[in-house]
Amino acid sequence: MNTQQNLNIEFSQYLDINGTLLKPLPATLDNEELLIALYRLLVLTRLFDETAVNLQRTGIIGTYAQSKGQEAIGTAIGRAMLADDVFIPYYRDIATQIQRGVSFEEILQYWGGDERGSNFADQPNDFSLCVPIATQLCHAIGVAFALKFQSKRNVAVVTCGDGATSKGDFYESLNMAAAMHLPALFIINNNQWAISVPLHQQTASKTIAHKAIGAGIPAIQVDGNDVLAMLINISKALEQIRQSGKPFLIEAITYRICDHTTADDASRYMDADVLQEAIKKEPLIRHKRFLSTQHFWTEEKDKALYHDCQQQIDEAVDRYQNFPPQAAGDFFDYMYEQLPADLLEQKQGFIQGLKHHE
Amino acid sequence: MNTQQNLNIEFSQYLDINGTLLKPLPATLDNEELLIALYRLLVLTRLFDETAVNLQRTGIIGTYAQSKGQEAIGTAIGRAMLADDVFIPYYRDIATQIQRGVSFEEILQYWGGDERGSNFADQPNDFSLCVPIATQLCHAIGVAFALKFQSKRNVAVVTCGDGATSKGDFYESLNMAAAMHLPALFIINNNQWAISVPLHQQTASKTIAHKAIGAGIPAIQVDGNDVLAMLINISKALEQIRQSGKPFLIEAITYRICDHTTADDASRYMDADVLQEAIKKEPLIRHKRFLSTQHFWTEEKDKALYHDCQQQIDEAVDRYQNFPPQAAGDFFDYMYEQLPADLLEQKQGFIQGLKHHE
Amino acid sequence: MNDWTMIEAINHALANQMRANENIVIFGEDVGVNGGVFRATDGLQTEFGERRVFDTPLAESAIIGMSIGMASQGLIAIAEIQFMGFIYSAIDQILSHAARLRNRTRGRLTCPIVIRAPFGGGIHAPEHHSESTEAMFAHIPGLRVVIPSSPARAYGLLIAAIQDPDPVIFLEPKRIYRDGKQAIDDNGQALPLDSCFVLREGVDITLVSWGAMMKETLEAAKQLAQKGIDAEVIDLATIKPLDIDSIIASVNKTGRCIIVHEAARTCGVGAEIAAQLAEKSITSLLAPIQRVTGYDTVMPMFKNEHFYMPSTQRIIYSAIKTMEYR
Amino acid sequence: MNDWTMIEAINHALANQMRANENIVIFGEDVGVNGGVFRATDGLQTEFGERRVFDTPLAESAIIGMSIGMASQGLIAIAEIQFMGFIYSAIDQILSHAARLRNRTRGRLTCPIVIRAPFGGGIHAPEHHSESTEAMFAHIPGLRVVIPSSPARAYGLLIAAIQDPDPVIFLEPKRIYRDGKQAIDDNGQALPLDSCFVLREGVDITLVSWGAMMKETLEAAKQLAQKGIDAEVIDLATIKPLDIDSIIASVNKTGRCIIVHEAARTCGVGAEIAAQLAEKSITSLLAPIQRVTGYDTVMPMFKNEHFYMPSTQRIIYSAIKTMEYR
Ligand SMILES: Cc1ncc(C[n+]2csc(CCOP(=O)(O)OP(=O)(O)O)c2C)c(N)n1
Ligand SMILES: Cc1ncc(C[n+]2csc(CCOP(=O)(O)OP(=O)(O)O)c2C)c(N)n1
Ligand SMILES: [Mg+2]
Ligand SMILES: [Mg+2]
Repeated sequence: MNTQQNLNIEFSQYLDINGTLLKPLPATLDNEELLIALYRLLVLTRLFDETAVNLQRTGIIGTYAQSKGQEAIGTAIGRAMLADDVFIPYYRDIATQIQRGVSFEEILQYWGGDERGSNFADQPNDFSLCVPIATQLCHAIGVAFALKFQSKRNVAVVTCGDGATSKGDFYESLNMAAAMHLPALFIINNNQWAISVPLHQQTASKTIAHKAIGAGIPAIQVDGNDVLAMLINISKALEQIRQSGKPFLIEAITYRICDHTTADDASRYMDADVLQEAIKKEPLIRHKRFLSTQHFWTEEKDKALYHDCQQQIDEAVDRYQNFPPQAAGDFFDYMYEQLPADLLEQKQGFIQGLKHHE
Repeated sequence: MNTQQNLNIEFSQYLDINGTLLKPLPATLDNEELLIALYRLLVLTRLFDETAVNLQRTGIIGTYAQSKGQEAIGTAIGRAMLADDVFIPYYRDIATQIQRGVSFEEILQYWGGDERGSNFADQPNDFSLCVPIATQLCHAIGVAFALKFQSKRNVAVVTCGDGATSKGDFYESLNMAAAMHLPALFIINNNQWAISVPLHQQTASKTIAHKAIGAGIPAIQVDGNDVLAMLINISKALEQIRQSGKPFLIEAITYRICDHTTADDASRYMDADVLQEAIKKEPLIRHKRFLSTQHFWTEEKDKALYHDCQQQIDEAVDRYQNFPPQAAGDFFDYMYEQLPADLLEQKQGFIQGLKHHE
Repeated sequence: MNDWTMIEAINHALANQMRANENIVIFGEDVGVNGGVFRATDGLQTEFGERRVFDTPLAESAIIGMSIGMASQGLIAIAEIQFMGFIYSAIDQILSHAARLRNRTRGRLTCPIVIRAPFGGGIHAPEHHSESTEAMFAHIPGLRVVIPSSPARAYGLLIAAIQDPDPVIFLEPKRIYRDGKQAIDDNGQALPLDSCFVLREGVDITLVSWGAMMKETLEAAKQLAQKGIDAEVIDLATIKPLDIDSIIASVNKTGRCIIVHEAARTCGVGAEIAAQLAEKSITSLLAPIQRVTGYDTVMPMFKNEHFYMPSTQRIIYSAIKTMEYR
Repeated sequence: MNDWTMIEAINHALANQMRANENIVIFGEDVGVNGGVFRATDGLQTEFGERRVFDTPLAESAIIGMSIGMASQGLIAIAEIQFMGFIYSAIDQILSHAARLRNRTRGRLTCPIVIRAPFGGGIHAPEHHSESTEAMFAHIPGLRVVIPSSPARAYGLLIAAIQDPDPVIFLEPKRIYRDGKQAIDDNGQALPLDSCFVLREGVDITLVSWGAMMKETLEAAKQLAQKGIDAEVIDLATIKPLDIDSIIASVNKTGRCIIVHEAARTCGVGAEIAAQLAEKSITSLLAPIQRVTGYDTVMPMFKNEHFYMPSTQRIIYSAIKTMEYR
C-alpha cells in the first residue's frame, strides 16, 4: 500500500558545495556580469543582515529576523521575477524585496516598528511582510486570480517556511490554486527549523515537495544554497506558469545558520556540530569559489565589493535614522479611507489628551 | 517534473456491480451469517433514511442528511471497529452509529433539534455528529493521542466527505497525526459532491487518497459501494494501525444518489443520466445479487428482512415521538459543570419570564 | 418598482452592481449553478459567466484570504460564507489581514471586499446554523459590520457595502429573507452606511435593535402604543462604526432605552450601546437601560430555540418595567 | 516561600499540577526543548518527558482541536498558543467545539482544557504580537477567560484553571512576565475563579482593570491618593464569567467608576461592565462611567504603541474629571 515511498521528486543542483559546476549552465546564465550581480546581492543581503542585528542589539530597531544562509533563495526570486509579477513575501525575503524596489530604510522602518516601512515608495503592488504564518499564501492565490482576471501573463510569487507547511492555509491555498488554475508560484524556504522545531517533528512527509501532490501541483526540490540552481528553476517554473496558467511549487533546501530572530537563542536546541556542517554548505562561499575558479574573481575584487555593499547599507541606515517620526495621531488615519465619526472623536480626544501619554 | 502523475494508489474491490465476486474472500468473511448481517445493516440504514425523510416532510424532525447509496461505508466501519475504539463521525454515518450503541430514537432526536440525541445512553466515548466541516478530524487526532497515552491498542476512526478534504483542518490533522505517530484511521466518503460542487472543482488532486502523501500517511482507494471490500480494507487498516501506532487513510469511492439534505434540490445541479448510472452501482443491489447467487438469498427472505427492519424503525419512531420534552430551562444547565452566578441569574430571569416566550 | 423579498433584493443588488462594475467578482460555496443555498446568487452565474461568479472549494480561510489578494490588485471581491457559523475559520484572515491591510501599508494596498453571510436563528436549522456573533466583528478595528432589516435596506445597504472602499461584513438575517415584500426601485441607489434608521418616532422610550429582531421590536412598539406607550424604534443597521449620536438624540428625548438583540448578552453589541449611553446620556436617563437579548448559552437546538430568542412579549415586559421605574 | 516573577510562577504552577495529575499534558509550538519562547515551560520536558510535554507542528487549529479530542477521553490538555495574535485560526475549534462539547452531549463528553497565550502590548514586539482581544472570547458562551495580574495570582489562577472541568482561556500579560517578584508558596493552592480581587480599598472612585493594566491603574490610585482622592482598585481577574456583584458593591459605595483596558474600546469588556452598572447601579452613580481604553485602531507598530495604550496619566485625568463631575 505504501506506493508513495517509491515516488521521488526531482532534485536540482548546479553548484556543489565546493563551487564546482555539476552540469553546464544554460546560455542565459553564462554571463559574467549576471553571475557577479548575483554574488553582489548575496553579499549585500548578508551585510545588511549583520548590520540589522547590530542595530537591534543597540536598540535602534526591534526584533529582527535574519536570512543568513538563505540568501540564495531571495536573490534568485528577485532576479527571476518580472517587474509586474507580484511578490507576496515572508520575513526571510529581503534579498527579493530589495530587487523589487523596497529600500533598506523601508526594511529598517518595518523592523523599527514604523508602518511607513510597508508603504513602499517604489513598489506599488507587492505585499508587505506577513507575520501570521502561512496566511500570505491565501493572499497570493487572490493576487493570482486578479492577474489572470485582468488577462495579464503575470505570476503571483509567494514564499513561506517549512514550518508554514503545517498550517491549514498552506494546504487550502495550494488546493484552491490548482482547482481554480491560478498562476501562482509557491516557494518554500525549507531551512529545516521552525524556531526550535526540527523538520522531522513538523511532518512525516517524505519531502516538502511531496505536499504539492495532494493539491495536484507539480513540484521540484532545489538546492536552496545554490543561487544558480534556484534561478534556473524559478525561471523555468515562471515560464511554465505563464504558459499553462497553473500553479507550481519549489522546495528550496537550505539551513538556518542563525537564530530564528534576535529574540531567539538557537544554541538551546540546535546541535553545534550540525550547524558547523551546515555553515560549510552556505551559498556565499560556494558562489565565491565558483566565481574564483571560473571567472577570475579575486580577493581584492571581493573586498571592494564588500566595502561597496557596506557603504550602500550605511547610507541607508543614516537615512533611516534621520527620518522624521510619524505624527502622533497618524495611527487613526489609515483604518478606513475616511475616518468614521466614532474614530474621529477618538482621535480628537487623543490629540487633546496627548499630554497624558507619558 | 510531473513525476506524481505516475503514482498510482491501489484500488480495492471484491464485488463488481453485478454482485460477482472478483477474487476470493478472506476466510473471516466466508461466513453466511455475517454476510447477511451486513446486508441487514445496509437495508436498515436505507429504510431508516427513507423514514427520516418522511418525518422531515411532515415536520416531525428538521433538516435531515441521508446516507443513501453510501450505506456500505458506515456498515463496514461499524463492523470492523472494536467496541473500545472511538468513532468520530460526520453526518452520513448512521450505519456505523447504530452498530456502536446509538439508537434510532437518539438519531431522530438529534435531527429533531434536541440535544439529548447526542447524549448516547449506550455509547460513552464516541463523538456526536460534527457540523463544521472537517473540524472533527482534529478531535480524532486528540482522541488517538489519548488512546495511545493510555497505552490502549485502540484506534480513533474518523470520517468526512470529499468536500471536507479542502479544509485546512483536514490537512492539519493528517499532518499532525503522522508527525506525532497517532493511531487514527481517516475514512473519506468520496460521494463526488459537496452539496452542488463536484469533485473536479474541489481539487486537482489525482485522487483523494493522494492527499495522504503530503502528510506521509499510507492510503488506499476502496470501492465504497462494495461492503465487502470496505470491511476487508478497514479491518486490515485497523490491524496495521494497532501494530504500528501510525495513521492510515482510506478513500471510499461512492456516489450521493440523493439530495445533499432535505433542504437541498440536487436536480438543480446533478445530471439525471449520471445519477441513473450511479444508482446502478449502489451497494444494496450489488450485495443482494451476491447473496442471491452465492448464498441462496430469496425474494421471500428479502421481503421478510425489509419488513423486520421497518418494524424496528417504526418502533423507534414511536419511542421518539413519545419522548417527554426537555424542561424549558435545561439549555442553561450544561454550559459548565456548575452554573456560574451570572448564568444562574439569567436562568432565574428566564424561568420567571417564561410566560413572555410566545 | 419591484415587489421583492429580502433575498430577492439582495440578489438584485448584486446583479445591479455586477452590471455597473466589471471588476466585481462573486464566489463561495454553491453560489454558482446552485445559486446559493438560499438562492441569493440565483441566476448570477448565468448572467455574468463563470469568470465572475463561481464556486470555490470548501475552504473558508482561503476564500477570505483569496478575497484579500484580489482586492489588493483592484478587484472588488464579494465572498459568500454559507452560514455565519462557518465564518470562524476565516476570522484570522478577516482580523489579521482584511481589517488591517490599508493601515499596514499606509493606504498603499486596500481591501474593498464584502463578506456576505446569513445569520441568526429562528428557522429550525441544525446546530451552528443560527449564529449571531456580530459583536466579535464589531470589536475588530478596521471592519464595517452592516445588517439590514428589510428588503429595501438590504438592497440599499448592500450596494453601499459593495461601493465602500473598505472591508464590510454584511450579515443577512435569514429568518426574514422571505418575510414579506417591499416595493424597490432597482436604481443602484446606495443607502448611507454608518447611520441608524429611525423606523418609528416616539417620545416615551427608545427601542434599539437590528436585523431580524426589528420584527419583534416593531411589533412590541405597536402593542405598546395600544397601552399608551409611545416608543421610538431605531434600526442600528451599521453595527460598526456605531452611529451613537442618533441613539443619544433619541434617548435624550425619551429618557429610556431598551436594546434588543439575539446574540448572547455578555459583550454583545448591546453592551457597547448601553456603555456609551451611560457615559454620554446619563443625565437624560429616567430609568436603567435594559437589554433584552439572547442568553449566555449556546443557541439551543431548534426544539428550544424560541426560548432563547427575545420575544415580543419580553420586549414589552421590559419596556413596561422601564416605564414604571421610579 | 519562593521569590518568583510571573513567568516563573506560571512555570511552577504547571510543574506543580503535572506532578499532581498524571493525565495532564502540555504542548504547543516550541514548548519542549526550547521551553517556550518566554520560557513558561522551561525544564518541563526534562522533568516530565516527551510523552507529557511536547512540541507540535505549527498548526493552531489542530493544536486546539487535538486538545478537545484529548479532553474528551479523560486527559487534561494544556495548550500554549505562542502569542494571542495567532489564536485566531483556532477560534473555530474554540467556539464551535471546546465551548460546546459539554452542552452538545448533555454532559457526556467534557472539555477540561487550558489554552495559555501571552497577550497585550508594550514589549516593542512586531505586528500581531500585542493583541488583546479578550472580549471576543468573553462573548463566547461556555468559556472561562482568566487573566492574572501578579505572580501570585498567576500561580493560583493557573492552578484553578487547570483544575476547572471546563475550557479556560488563560491570557498571560507578557508585559509584566518579568516585572517584579512575589513570595509564593508552591503549595498547589488554587485561587477562586469567577471572582474579582479588590487590590486597594477606597471610597471615592472605583477603578476596574485586569492584566498588565493593573500596573498603571494601581499607580494612578497611588498618585490620586496624593491628591486626596481615595480610589478602590479592582482586578477583574476572571473576565468571563464576570463577577459583577463585587464591582456593584464597590460602585454602590464610591458612586464613580472607571474601567481601564488595553483592548480596543468598541465592544470591549469595559462595555459589558459599564452596561451592567448602568442597569444595576444607576441610582448609585454620581458621575458617568468612564472607560480608559485602547482606541478602535490597530495597535500601532511599536514606535507608537505607547500612544495607544492607556497611561497612568490618562487614568488620573479621567478620574479627576469624574470626581469633578456635577
Ligand atoms: C500562525 C502563527 N503561529 C506562530 C507564529 C510564531 N512563529 C513565528 S515564526 C515561527 C516559525 C516559522 O517557521 P518556518 O515556517 O519554518 O519559517 P522560518 O522562520 O524557519 O523561516 C513561529 C512558530 C506565527 N508567526 N504565526
Ligand atoms: C466549515 C463549513 N462550511 C460549510 C458548511 C456547509 N456545508 C454543509 S455540508 C457541505 C458539503 C460537504 O461536502 P462533503 O464534505 O463532500 O460531504 P458530503 O455532504 O458530500 O457527504 C457544506 C458546504 C459546513 N457545514 N461547514
Ligand atoms: Mg523554517
Ligand atoms: Mg461529498
